[in-house]
Amino acid sequence: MPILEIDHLQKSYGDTHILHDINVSIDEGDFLVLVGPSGCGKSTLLNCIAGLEPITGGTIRIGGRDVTGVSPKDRDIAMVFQSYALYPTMSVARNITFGMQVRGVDKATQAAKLAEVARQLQIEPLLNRKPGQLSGGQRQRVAMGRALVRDPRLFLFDEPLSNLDAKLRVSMRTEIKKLHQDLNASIVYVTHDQIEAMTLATRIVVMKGGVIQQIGTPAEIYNRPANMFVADFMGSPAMNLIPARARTEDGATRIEIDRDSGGPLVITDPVARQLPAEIVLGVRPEDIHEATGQAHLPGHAPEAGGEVLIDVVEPAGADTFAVTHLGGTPVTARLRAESAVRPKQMFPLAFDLSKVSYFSPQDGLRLN
Amino acid sequence: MPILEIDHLQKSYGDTHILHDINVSIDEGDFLVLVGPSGCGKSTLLNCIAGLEPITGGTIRIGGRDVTGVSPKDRDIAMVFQSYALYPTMSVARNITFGMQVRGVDKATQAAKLAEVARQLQIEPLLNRKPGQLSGGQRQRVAMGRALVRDPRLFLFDEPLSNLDAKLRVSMRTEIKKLHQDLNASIVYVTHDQIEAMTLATRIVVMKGGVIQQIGTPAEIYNRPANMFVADFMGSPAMNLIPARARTEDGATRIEIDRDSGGPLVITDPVARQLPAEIVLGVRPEDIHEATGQAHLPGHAPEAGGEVLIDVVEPAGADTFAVTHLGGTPVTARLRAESAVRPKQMFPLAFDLSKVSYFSPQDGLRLN
Amino acid sequence: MEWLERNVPKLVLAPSFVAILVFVYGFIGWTAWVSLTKSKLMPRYEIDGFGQYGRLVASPRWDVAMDNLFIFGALFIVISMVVGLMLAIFLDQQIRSEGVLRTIYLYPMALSLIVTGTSWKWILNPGLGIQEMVRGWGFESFTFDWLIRPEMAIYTVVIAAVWQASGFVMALFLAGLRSVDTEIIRAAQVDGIPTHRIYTAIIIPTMAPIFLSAFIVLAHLAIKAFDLVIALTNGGPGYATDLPATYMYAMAFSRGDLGQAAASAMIMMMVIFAIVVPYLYSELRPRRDH
Amino acid sequence: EPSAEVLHWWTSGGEAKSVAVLQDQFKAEGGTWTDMPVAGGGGDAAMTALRARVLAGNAPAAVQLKGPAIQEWYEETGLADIGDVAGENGWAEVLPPQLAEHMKCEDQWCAAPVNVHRINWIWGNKQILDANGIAMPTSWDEFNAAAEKLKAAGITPLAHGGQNWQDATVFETLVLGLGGPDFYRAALIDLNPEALTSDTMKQVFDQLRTLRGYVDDNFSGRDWNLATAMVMNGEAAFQIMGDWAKGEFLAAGKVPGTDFVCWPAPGDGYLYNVDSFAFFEVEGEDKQQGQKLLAKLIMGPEFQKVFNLNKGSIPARTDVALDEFDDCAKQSNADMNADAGDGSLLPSYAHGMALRGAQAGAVTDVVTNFFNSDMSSDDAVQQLADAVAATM
Amino acid sequence: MLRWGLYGILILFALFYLMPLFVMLTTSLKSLEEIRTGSLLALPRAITFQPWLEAWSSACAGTQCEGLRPFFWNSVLMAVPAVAISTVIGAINGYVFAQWRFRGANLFFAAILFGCFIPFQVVLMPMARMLGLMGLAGTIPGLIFVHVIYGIGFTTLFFRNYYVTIPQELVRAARVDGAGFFRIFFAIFLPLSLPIITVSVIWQFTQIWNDFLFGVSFSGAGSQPVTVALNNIVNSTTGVKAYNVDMAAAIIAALPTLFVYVVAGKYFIRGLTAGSVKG
Ligand SMILES: Nc1ncnc2c1ncn2[C@@H]1O[C@H](COP(=O)(O)OP(=O)(O)OP(=O)(O)O)[C@@H](O)[C@H]1O
Ligand SMILES: Nc1ncnc2c1ncn2[C@@H]1O[C@H](COP(=O)(O)OP(=O)(O)OP(=O)(O)O)[C@@H](O)[C@H]1O
Ligand SMILES: [Mg+2]
Ligand SMILES: [Mg+2]
Repeated sequence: MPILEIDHLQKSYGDTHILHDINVSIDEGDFLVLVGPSGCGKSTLLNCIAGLEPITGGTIRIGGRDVTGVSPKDRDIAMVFQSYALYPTMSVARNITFGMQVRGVDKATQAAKLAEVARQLQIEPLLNRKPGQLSGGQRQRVAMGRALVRDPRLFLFDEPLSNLDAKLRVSMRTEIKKLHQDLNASIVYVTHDQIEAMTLATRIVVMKGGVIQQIGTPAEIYNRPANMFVADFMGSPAMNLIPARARTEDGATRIEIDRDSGGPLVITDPVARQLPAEIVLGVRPEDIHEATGQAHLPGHAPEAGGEVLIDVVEPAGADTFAVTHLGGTPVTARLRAESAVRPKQMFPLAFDLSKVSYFSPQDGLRLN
Repeated sequence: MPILEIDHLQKSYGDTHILHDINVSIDEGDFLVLVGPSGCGKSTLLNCIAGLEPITGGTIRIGGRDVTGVSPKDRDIAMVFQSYALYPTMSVARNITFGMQVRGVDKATQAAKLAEVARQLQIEPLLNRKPGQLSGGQRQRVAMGRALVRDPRLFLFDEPLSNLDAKLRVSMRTEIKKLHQDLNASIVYVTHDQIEAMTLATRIVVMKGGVIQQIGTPAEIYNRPANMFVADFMGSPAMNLIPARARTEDGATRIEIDRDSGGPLVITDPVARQLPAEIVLGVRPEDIHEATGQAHLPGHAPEAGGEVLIDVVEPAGADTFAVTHLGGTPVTARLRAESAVRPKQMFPLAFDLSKVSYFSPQDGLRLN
Repeated sequence: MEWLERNVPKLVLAPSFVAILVFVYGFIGWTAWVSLTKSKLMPRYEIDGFGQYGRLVASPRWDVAMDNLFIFGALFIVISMVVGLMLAIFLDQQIRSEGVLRTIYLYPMALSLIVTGTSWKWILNPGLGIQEMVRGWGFESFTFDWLIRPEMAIYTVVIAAVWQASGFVMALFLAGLRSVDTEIIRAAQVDGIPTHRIYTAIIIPTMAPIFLSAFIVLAHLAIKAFDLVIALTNGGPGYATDLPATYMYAMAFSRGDLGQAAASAMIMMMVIFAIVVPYLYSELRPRRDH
Repeated sequence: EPSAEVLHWWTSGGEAKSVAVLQDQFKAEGGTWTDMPVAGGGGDAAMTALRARVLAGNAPAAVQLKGPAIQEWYEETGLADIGDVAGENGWAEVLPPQLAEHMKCEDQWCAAPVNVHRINWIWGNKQILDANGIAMPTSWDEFNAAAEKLKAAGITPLAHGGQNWQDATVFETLVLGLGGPDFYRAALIDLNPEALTSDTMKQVFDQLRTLRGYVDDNFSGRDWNLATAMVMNGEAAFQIMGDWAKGEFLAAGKVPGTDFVCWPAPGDGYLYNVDSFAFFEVEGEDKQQGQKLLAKLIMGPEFQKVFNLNKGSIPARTDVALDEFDDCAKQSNADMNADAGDGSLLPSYAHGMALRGAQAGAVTDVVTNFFNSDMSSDDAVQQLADAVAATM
Repeated sequence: MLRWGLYGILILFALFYLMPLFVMLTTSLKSLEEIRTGSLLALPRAITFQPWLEAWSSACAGTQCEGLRPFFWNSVLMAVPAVAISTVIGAINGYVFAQWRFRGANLFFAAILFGCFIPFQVVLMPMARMLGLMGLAGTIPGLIFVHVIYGIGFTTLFFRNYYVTIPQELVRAARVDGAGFFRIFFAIFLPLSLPIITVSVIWQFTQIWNDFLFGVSFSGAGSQPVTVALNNIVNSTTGVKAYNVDMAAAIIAALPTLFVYVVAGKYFIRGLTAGSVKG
């Protein structure tokens, strides 16, 4: 049974329509990530689910029950906020138990739950501190603790990691993932960081301007983006979107890309596709390799590419990024750290055509 | 000739010593990145270079000239700040020309420079807006523009990207890199994001608590960290630092690592090394592979590893991270996206021993 | 030139520094000096010891003034805070005509009691004001005659003072309420905390710095309360509503007893010092701005 | 060209008109008059301003000052000598010697008197007194008896305003009325501790307590003119107040003898309050000229007449014809001349004629506290003696 | 239901706050006769504006019977420059304390703040002497001087607390750009200061306009501010009191401050939120 069903949800502030016809449904144990650029309505949607904002149209069902008009505390949810929203004057322990206390849970149960959650999150030594004396990561844990003691049917997270520094973000991400696996909890999670979305989600909802762009598993979203917005948004560095010309010839598809020097780059997709003349070729940086003149891995399509002029080289530890200029835009390739690529020099690159996407330049929709 | 030389620099606020005996020197065209955790004194060092903070001891030379006591405006520097520090009541154009106006540059030159920089940074349409009407990325460009019009000998950047979201950060990073290559400018750049440091720098200074930990090229720092702090700090996910026991046997080094199940994992480094009995083994996630029973790449050391229990699996687009538990700490491996690794199952992992670091658990210094 | 550039901030502050040194601390010093003399109508400068303080301590009127300061101060501060906080919380509930009400609550701060004193005197006067009016409605036994009862008169001063200052306190608290992170309130709502508990357990405790600011402003008004007493009771009945400020003024200007006035001023200043210095300390204690 | 800046607190209609007369005369003589009125607190605010002006070295030429304060200021800062004017105009001959003493600082003339107020008056509502068959009392016992009678008839016997100077006015009237002139002098001029703690003083406080019983509940903070209005409107029968109260009656069109009666308070003696202008030392010929001109005009018979007609008091000069004055004024004048001879013409302490400010204040504190609490008379005399001792 | 109660309480308090103003207003519109005979709290039976005219232009304060008008202008001449000067000084001081800290700055700031709390009665006499020495006694510039001196504390506090919320990087950027102390202040900080200038101006204007003590002590003939004139009209000790004129005069004297509060009250709270309150 789906734990959360959202049907034709609408939300406006006065005349401003923030959310348009949202339909989402998730099953028990799912980890749904809402992702999208700032201001696209992610928080608003989450707040609607929590009951913190009244909805303008449609229905929300949690565990099969229509919760329209039900107050947040009766929706059997718990929520973790971006700023953690810890009660600043209460100790960590009270922050966690305060809700129980108000609900009249008896002392012994409170203490037991607190102890359990504190152990789980490894915050035992912090219980007597005030939030002001905690680091960002510790605050984050306490906020999670406050949510965990509720044992809710549904967890809601609103960008819980965005206030942490890069390092901490990675390790907290792992912890949340672990928690999800351990508790088998149902989670709706908001972020604008697509890496977070990819690593955490079992299902991803990509939003833009209050409209859902694509719903799917991380792999679906990453490998088969529904449109150019999703393609560009998911993945870092972003998918290269290269304007190109296509024509079908000899049962294969020929793709022509403008190049700064030495005439257009022509590559051949062995599959005959129904493509318009003008297309946008989407290819992820890791699907552009140093050309070796042979198939990169057995069973894959043959290499297709050529020599290009490298603008910038950015070594980044495990990888090296090389930026060139094709079809009028910068194109990034993710190469091995050992690669001999140098800036301002020609270098042979090849596209893994089994993984490219084709988009229509008019409406941005996927063509293959 | 070095463009910037810092000799025995000291800086205290009253009795608090912030910087201890800093010695750095960079050549014209270098891109020096100061990296380190929050509060380690990076901004303070940068401010000392800029002349915004008086120094307590030592000397700073810019372009060979001792600048002690010289006011910031006469040091021939330009600076970009973390919060961009745009003048909120002035238009973008005035923000950029304000400094020239103060220095009494004539109107025509001002206009010419403004136009040039605006074109370079693609901010022509924004020139009449106020900073409040700009997005983060646009502000960042304006701040850069303000620095560029100065044509200084030395650019100083204080975490110029830390206020941007992940996506924008990546693309701005590339732009800065490109700018550096195009202008052949000398840059001192502060960040606490090690990826930024790795991708941008020609030289990196890793600081901690006001003391320099290591100076070197990105590759040196990444591959041969001088101590555990540097090892842990640089790279994301961080280098795994696994407590282990070492002994030399048969002209090779045997490393024993505790494992949760099935007794210790024993691996063999074919080189006989002078190691103490207790060591910390440092290995980067990308140097842990799925074991195939054969050397991973020709010319590399043989694989060494075994079966381990996987705790968490995080697919992340191009890669999949698998987390296990060894020597009492979580250990992350960076596997291919196609990997068949599953949580809660045993999985064979192997270390690339040609790339590991050994550290002393006492003082954290590198042993090999 | 370099030197000038580096020291501009200090030079800019110098006039203020000199002014404060002379016109505040110099004058406090002068007062301290005069309090040790037998100055009468005009200041004299021959030191005479602590006689003035002895007289002050022995004076029953000063006793009354100090007692009144503590009664008045405590009640005024507590009631103003309670009323101000209550109004701020009520106004924070998306009230329709908030702007108008806020202005009404705030305007007394704009008026001095020189202006409104007479009006208050009438309102509180049993023969003219509220008592008379309520009796006029038929409640013959209604009594509200605090103004003329020596043991109650100080409370009428409290009423007028609360009238004047509570709106300002309301403004402070309203500003504070508005700056509380809305996510905290939402978190509490999800946590199932009822609205009144959200206020009592979460929001109000986070406003501690505002309580401190309000306390200081009110304490400062209480200690300086002068117009208020002069306009409302002129210290009466008898000297039942004397405060240190009015005592000091009477001594200095109607009695021609400057030494005595200076001594009382020094005591007042010590009370202020005891209240303000901890505040200044907490305000200026080094802390990390983020 | 003579000029003078005049600091005073005569701002109400009648007073202001009176001062305006002086101003007109001054201008007619070619002088420039700068008016500096500061009302409030019975002159407290004006004294505050005066002190500030003196400290600033910028004293006004003429200041409304009276009683020992003149000599106090003289001791502190010195005052201008206007002996020339006094000599030329023969002040010594036309002023009662006792009043003249107040105008002198170490034998030199330094102030000019404007008027004489009598303090110890009782004012009564004629209709009420007649209706209840009460004659003006000649002793305090009679007064008490009359008051009881009025009280029984549902009339407030005594109209009073609870301000400390009004309390003090009643008090000093009682001291004189019950103790007689010698006692008054011992107690409130010489501040003799024995007199202050004597049984007579206790009697005074007892009577004060009795009077307190004749006052309505609502008296606190009431202005004196509102109390006068109570008598006028028949809400109360008596008021003990100086003769400025007459101005209120007259302004309301009441006629002495038919609508209201003025009666010296029971007992012997005459308490006076003399308003005067003191002259501070000023720089500049024009200002000194102005001072002299002002002094001359203030003591001029014409001004003395007009001013006092307006204000309800009597001229300080004895040679002003009183034809245009009312009966109360005439009686006041007669009594003054009579009492001047036998030593029962006495300065009012309540109005700052008898004591220095600090001492007068100390006495008033005790009196007003007594009046507004239920302190016993024994405690009161003790406190009185202590308070006075503290200011010595 | 609950909401009605809420509104009920709020309105009740509004009535409490309005009561004195109501009494003043109704009284000022009544004839003396009606005041004497009717209830104080009753509405006027026949409205008359005579008292207002009288208070403005013909009520007597001393021998001068020109109403409040001349004194009103004295107050304007005093309050406007005093508010302006003390705000400017406060702004510069606050700018230094917030952005150009130096050793001992905090101590000095504390010393200035403590000056806010000194009772003004204490300073009357020595101040009089100082004004005399400076030749400012009894003049409007003298009054301006006094108000500026004792206003510095509060204005400095306001501006300092506001400017500390502005990142120091702004000053640094401008210094690298070559701008000096004053240039940075005028080109960058001043244009940002509107909210706090509003707070400072409202506060100072109210304090200075309503001040009586300094006005009565340090003014001379011809420089007395409106509060002193009001006091002269209202506080005469003898004669018949024209309560309606008193009340009209009181309201007239209070109009500028009332006006400022009603018009700028919104910005006052906003400015308080912006800076002078720490949350
Ligand atoms: N109370 C409100 N009244 C009117 N518009 C609002 C209100 N709250 C939010 N909005 C608007 O709704 C849109 C969506 O806001 P929301 O906070 O949901 O975005 P978001 O996706 O969470 O962005 P972010 O990543 O920045 O948190 C924004 O354009 C915002 O301006
Ligand atoms: N004015 C000051 N007085 C005293 N200590 C200061 C002052 N400014 C900074 N510090 C201290 O100096 C240390 C270094 O500060 P700095 O700002 O240089 O750190 P940072 O490395 O730039 O950190 P971040 O990454 O957070 O910007 C910190 O511990 C800080 O508390
Ligand atoms: Mg959001
Ligand atoms: Mg920094």
